[in-house]
Amino acid sequence: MSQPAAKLPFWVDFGLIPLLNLVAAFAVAGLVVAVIGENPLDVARIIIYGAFGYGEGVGFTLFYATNFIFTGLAVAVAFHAGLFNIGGEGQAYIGGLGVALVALGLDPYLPWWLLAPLAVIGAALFGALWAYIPAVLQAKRGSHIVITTIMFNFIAASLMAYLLVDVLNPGAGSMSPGTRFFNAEAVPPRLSEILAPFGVDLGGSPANLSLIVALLAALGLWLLLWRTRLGYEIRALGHNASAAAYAGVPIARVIVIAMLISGALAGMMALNPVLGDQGRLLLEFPGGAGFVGIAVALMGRSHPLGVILAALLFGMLYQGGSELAFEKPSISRDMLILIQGLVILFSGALENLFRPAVARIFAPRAA
Amino acid sequence: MDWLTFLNVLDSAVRLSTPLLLACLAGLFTERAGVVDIGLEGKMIAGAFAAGAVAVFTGSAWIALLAAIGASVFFGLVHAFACVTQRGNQIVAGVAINFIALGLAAVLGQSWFGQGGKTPAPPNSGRFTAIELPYAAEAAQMGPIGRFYADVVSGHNLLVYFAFLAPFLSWWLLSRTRFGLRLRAVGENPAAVDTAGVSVTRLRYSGQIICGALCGVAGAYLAIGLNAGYLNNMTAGRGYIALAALIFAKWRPVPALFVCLLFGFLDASANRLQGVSLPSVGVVPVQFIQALPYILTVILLAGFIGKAIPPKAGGVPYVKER
Amino acid sequence: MNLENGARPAAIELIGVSKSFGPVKANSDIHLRVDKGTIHGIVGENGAGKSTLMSILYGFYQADSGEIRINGRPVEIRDSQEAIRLGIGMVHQHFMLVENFTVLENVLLGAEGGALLGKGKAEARAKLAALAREHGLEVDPDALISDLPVGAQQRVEILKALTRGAEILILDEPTGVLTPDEADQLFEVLKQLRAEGKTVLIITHKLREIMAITDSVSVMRQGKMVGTLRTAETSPDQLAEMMVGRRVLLKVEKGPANPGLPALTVENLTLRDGAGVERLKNVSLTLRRGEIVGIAGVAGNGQSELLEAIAGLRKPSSGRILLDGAPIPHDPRALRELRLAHIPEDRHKMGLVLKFETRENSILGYHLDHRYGGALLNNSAIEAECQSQMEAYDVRPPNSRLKTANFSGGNQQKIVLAREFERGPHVLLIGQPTRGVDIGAIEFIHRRIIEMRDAGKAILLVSVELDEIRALSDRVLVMFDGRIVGERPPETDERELGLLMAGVTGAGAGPGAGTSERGAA
Amino acid sequence: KPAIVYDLGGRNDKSFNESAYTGAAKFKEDTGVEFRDFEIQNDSQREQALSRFARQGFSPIISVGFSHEGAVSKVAPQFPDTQFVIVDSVVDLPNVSSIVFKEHEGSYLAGVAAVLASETKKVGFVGGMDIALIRKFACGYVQGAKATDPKAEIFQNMTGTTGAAWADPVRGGELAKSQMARGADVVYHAAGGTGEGVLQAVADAGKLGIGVDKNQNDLHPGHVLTSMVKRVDTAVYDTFKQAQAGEWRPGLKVFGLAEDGVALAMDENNQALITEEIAAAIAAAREGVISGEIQVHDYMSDSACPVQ
Ligand SMILES: Nc1ncnc2c1ncn2[C@@H]1O[C@H](COP(=O)(O)OP(=O)(O)OP(=O)(O)O)[C@@H](O)[C@H]1O
Ligand SMILES: Nc1ncnc2c1ncn2[C@@H]1O[C@H](COP(=O)(O)OP(=O)(O)OP(=O)(O)O)[C@@H](O)[C@H]1O
Ligand SMILES: [Mg+2]
Ligand SMILES: [Mg+2]
Repeated sequence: MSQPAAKLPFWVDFGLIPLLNLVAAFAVAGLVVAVIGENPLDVARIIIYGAFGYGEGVGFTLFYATNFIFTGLAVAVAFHAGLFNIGGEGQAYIGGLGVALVALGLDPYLPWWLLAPLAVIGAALFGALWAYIPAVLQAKRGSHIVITTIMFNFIAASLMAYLLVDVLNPGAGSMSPGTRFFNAEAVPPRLSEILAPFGVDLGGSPANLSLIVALLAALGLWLLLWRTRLGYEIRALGHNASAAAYAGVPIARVIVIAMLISGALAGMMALNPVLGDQGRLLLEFPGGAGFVGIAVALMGRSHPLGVILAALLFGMLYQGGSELAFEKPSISRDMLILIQGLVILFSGALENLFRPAVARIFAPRAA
Repeated sequence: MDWLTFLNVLDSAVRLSTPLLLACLAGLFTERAGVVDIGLEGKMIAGAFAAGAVAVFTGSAWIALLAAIGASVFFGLVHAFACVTQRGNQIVAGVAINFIALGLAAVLGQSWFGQGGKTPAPPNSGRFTAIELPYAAEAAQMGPIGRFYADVVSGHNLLVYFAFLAPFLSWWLLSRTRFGLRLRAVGENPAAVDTAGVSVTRLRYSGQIICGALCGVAGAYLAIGLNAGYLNNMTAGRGYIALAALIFAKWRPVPALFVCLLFGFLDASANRLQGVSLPSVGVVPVQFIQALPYILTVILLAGFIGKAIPPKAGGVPYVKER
Repeated sequence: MNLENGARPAAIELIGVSKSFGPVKANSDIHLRVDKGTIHGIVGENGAGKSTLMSILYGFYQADSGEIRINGRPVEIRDSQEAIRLGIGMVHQHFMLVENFTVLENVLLGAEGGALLGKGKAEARAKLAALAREHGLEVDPDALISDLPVGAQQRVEILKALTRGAEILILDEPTGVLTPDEADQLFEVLKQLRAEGKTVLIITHKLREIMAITDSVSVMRQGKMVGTLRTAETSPDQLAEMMVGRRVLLKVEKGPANPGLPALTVENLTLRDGAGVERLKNVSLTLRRGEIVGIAGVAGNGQSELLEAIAGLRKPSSGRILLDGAPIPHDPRALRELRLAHIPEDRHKMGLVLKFETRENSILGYHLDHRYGGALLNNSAIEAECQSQMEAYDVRPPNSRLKTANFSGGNQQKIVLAREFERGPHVLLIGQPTRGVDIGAIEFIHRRIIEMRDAGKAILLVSVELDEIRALSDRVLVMFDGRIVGERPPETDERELGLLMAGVTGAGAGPGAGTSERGAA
Repeated sequence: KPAIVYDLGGRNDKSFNESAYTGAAKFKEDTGVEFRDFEIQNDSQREQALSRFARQGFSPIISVGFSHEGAVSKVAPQFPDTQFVIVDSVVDLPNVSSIVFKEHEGSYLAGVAAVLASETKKVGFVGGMDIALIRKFACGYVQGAKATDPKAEIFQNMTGTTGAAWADPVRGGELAKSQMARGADVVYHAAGGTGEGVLQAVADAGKLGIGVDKNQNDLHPGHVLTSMVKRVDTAVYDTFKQAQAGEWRPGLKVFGLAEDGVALAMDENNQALITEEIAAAIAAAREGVISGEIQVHDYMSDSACPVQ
């Protein structure tokens, strides 16, 4: 944003500096690790091995990344329209309801390859629906979308708790707040099953076809934003609302449409855990992915490709972190939260920490 | 609701709105200075954990309060360094602080106390306990107003009284002092402040320091005022609600008091309404009652307050040379 | 530098000052000497580095190298506080005011006189009253800045400097937003300050003003100091040539108009803003093909609202707007299809999305046109469009992928003009076509506007530059307080127009509008 | 090589997870045998953790919490030689043993004790998240209270609808205060960490609280009437022991009052509070339940509670 104009070589800008930021984040995390008496290098090795070192780890990394691609894209598209959608969590949660209703209603009749597309629609529709009211309130009444979406997160939690405990619960004898399992035939195969014939071993990882949907969504969003008139209008609105009005962009409508897309993307996140992994709808399944989406979108500069990369990074942290908790009983799972925070801080907010120094080394050569 | 019930709900509302109010004012100081703060939650957590931990070590509520303020201010300084010195994205910095504080509290707590991030209960001297105001007992016998004094006004801990004084102090600070004038100006037009020969950086750091201090008090209130000890994630999203309250109050201190009281009141009423059977509806699902404050907030927002205009320079790092 | 001078130390002396913003050399090796008790002008094209130089003097930027002497003493101006201490005050090109503060608070900011405001406030109030008495700089200390007209905001800036005891006053393009009358008042104040022994540095694009008020003048071009001259010994033509590096035509060449059928008719238009304030009061006008109707007026008297109402951006509360006899739709998009083009007054706020690539801006408002693609945008068509626009309007650099924010003001304005003019509109609404644009570009833009008229277009022109209005228009309407208070031929005496603009209506010139404190300075 | 997989609440949840950990720790202390454990962070890790422990040769593997039901049913068949144990739910497989508790029976006793200790005959219940399991606690408690004094008034509150409801002592405290303001002088909680706020508020007000899951009598001695302990620790300990001795058997194991799987905690901290009358009533009720004379309705059996 506010760079000294000195141009750096591409690989420095997009390779070296991000790497330095990550290293710094891990260095601070390493300090904490050392304080509680573990070897930081060991920890780093475990995380990286856990995330990429073997098939199942990779599968889990991809599985988590799928969640974050969806929620990251959701936040990103709203950003492009100048809106801060902090409600991805609630939209994803309600999106899960869409998936579940489709699956519960149709799983006796349809095979997975017919059901899955309907579930995608269900997820998108319900997610969009949950974004609709805040969007309209923002567009028509100027109610601050940050607050309304926060409120809608809480409302979603209550609504879903009610539905899962009292309405959709299979009833007597079932302890866990959730729906029944979907028919096995209605659940799409996992990537591990699909790739096994090709000699790729993803172990028992839950990565599934939602990943493909996520990547398609990223591509679609890129096309939408930079190749369509709607995308043009969304970006114009986000950069300069009065210029957009001048250009005849129907502001209220574009706000609502952008939020609907955002909500739909967030809602589609539900496909991954609900249909792809658990095969049923569980209480609180989004598990904070909506909030991680904010970080992912910001780190990915709201660009679909950036979002995918940032989502992979967070997927890696999630999976590597669980490996860590597994291998090192003395390091609790909370360590992972700390590391995530440090990564967000150093690669996000402190992204320019090393730039001046690096620029001093590389700028002369570039000039 | 009869009068006594109402007083009870109000009493509860006062307690519930206290952390909101402190966090809301915290946000006010930094946002009026032009630094958006979504990291209130994290700073409160830092404060709560520090208070809980130090109360156990020292057994002194006051030292614990200082520690809480210190820890929160530390995160405020990190935030300021990222957003002011490094001109980083303010929202990212806030999100990062929320994660870091939560993770660090748990990791350190586990390492120090071995209870999964929780701090053990401090001795009573390590807590701020309720104080009875003079003549509360007598007043209770003297009709509805007396009851109000005895039930609602009296019987809170010191931090509550501080919190309810704070909006007025803040108002005075912002509108009547040199510092306040400059702080407000820097959130609206930092270039104007800069050309007046006043350091934008120093002002924005000050905003974050005050923010940290107030979050620290809020955290201490949670950990050693209301509760006895820190518990993982015990802020339970209050930092976000405080942010909502801040927008609701249009970034002004005295309205912030009323908004936070309103939120507290809605919350307290929700607690009270659980399981109450309504005519012709029957028992309302608990979940609905719990969602009620949020639903009402949305309705109020849609119907009454209209557009809230944030400080103009908020969210944008100040860059003199492009 | 060729001014021989007595032994008196100069009020300001700059020796070899340089400053770069990244790769941009905004100032390189600048030498400047300004004598105490004089008014010194600085002229130069957009981006010549004038503002940068003054900001260095004011401590807002740090020079990369060079020396500054104030009253003969070498000084180091690390920040504005230091500059203020040295008796330097500055009125910036973009006002440095806090909009939702009162005048008093703005004056107080940075000079509060104590940790509490009470005492300082009283003192500042007294100072303001005294300054108002001495210099006629009247302004209500309790008014909100955002409620003040720009002229008054500028007074606040000057008052800020004077209350801090400035001995050297720097004004960066102070008259861009003033009526001639207000400008004259300002010049009176400046002369008075000179008489008190203060030194004034003034940046302006208006050579007439340089000639009228300065004692000496320096010319800058592309970051360098081209020369310093005694005003008495130079001429506007010479200065213009020094600025641009070639001969420029200062007068607009224009033949007589051939007005045709009415293209645009406004009938009894009234408009209330969001707060319910009437911004337009019963405005009526007719615009014919092949003529330029200029609307003169001090900023904030309803011209912007009028343009925006016609452009479909604001909904009138009553009255009609007819385009070729048919009521207009309230939709900018539909209006564009009806061949109504609109150059907004503020290119940054409305005319451009600064963060867009320029080719994206070249279709802003026309992005739904089928030429630029159907479901997907056709980038090569957009690219071609942008290239042809950039070529036709000599936009520099002609790089369609560059973010528009990275172009200079004049080039940005050309980008807007090219977009709107090149699509062959029938009716043109033009707001402030040359605001903040340098002489070379002004010449170019004015020629284009005349060409459009001669091609039979109907043009409604709003400008706060009275010179511009008089030079381009075939008829002049004057707006004051939301009304049209008179129509005059363009040759009308400047004084008379100025009075009308201030709401002083002469004999039978439209509905009786009295003086009001808003417009009268 | 025993292992434990906890539920989302984590090892130190002040509740059944922690209790499981306590049992395992005691086993380690007694036998010197190391165990491994894992705190999951999301639903997807259940299977991952189970199959991972199984692959590395751990057995028995105890999954704590009903949410593991799906994962256990999926993973157990893949490792027929590994012994799996699920707590709080039933999985009918040849290599799985299921341990369930009759929380309603223990809560029934808590209800009896609460009403007897109450001077106002008004008692409170604060639950964590509003889910069936917690309603099971509440329902048993209400039955006990009503059976002791049909005119007793019971205030029930749930803390929330998200996971935060297990760790919000502030709201827990407020709920307790609101119940006390309505006259309650004994408050029973089944709310994990939130419950600490309940017990704190009750103690601050000089009233009585009832702890849950593990013995919480020592938190505020003199202000915790008793605790409805759920012996997950014993169950874990016994399981490990049996496995060590080669006596582990699959199948359903129900821990009720009869098995001492649930009980009211009595120790020196609440000695003074439990009068002879109360102790006798508790004992009688316990006998009644064990003998079948008293039928305590299980909320889970039909998702309904006969009394309110
Ligand atoms: N809820 C409320 N409703 C109406 N008026 C209120 C409310 N709260 C406060 N006020 C009054 O409004 C005035 C302004 O409030 P406040 O002190 O918060 O803002 P301020 O400091 O004047 O604002 P700013 O900093 O923007 O100048 C005060 O005089 C206060 O008493
Ligand atoms: N803060 C800044 N960061 C980077 N470049 C700048 C900055 N300010 C000015 N520049 C560049 O420095 C050059 C000189 O700018 P400056 O504003 O001094 O020109 P000017 O003569 O005042 O022009 P104008 O007549 O448009 O006001 C321009 O190329 C401009 O783009
Ligand atoms: Mg005010
Ligand atoms: Mg300039």
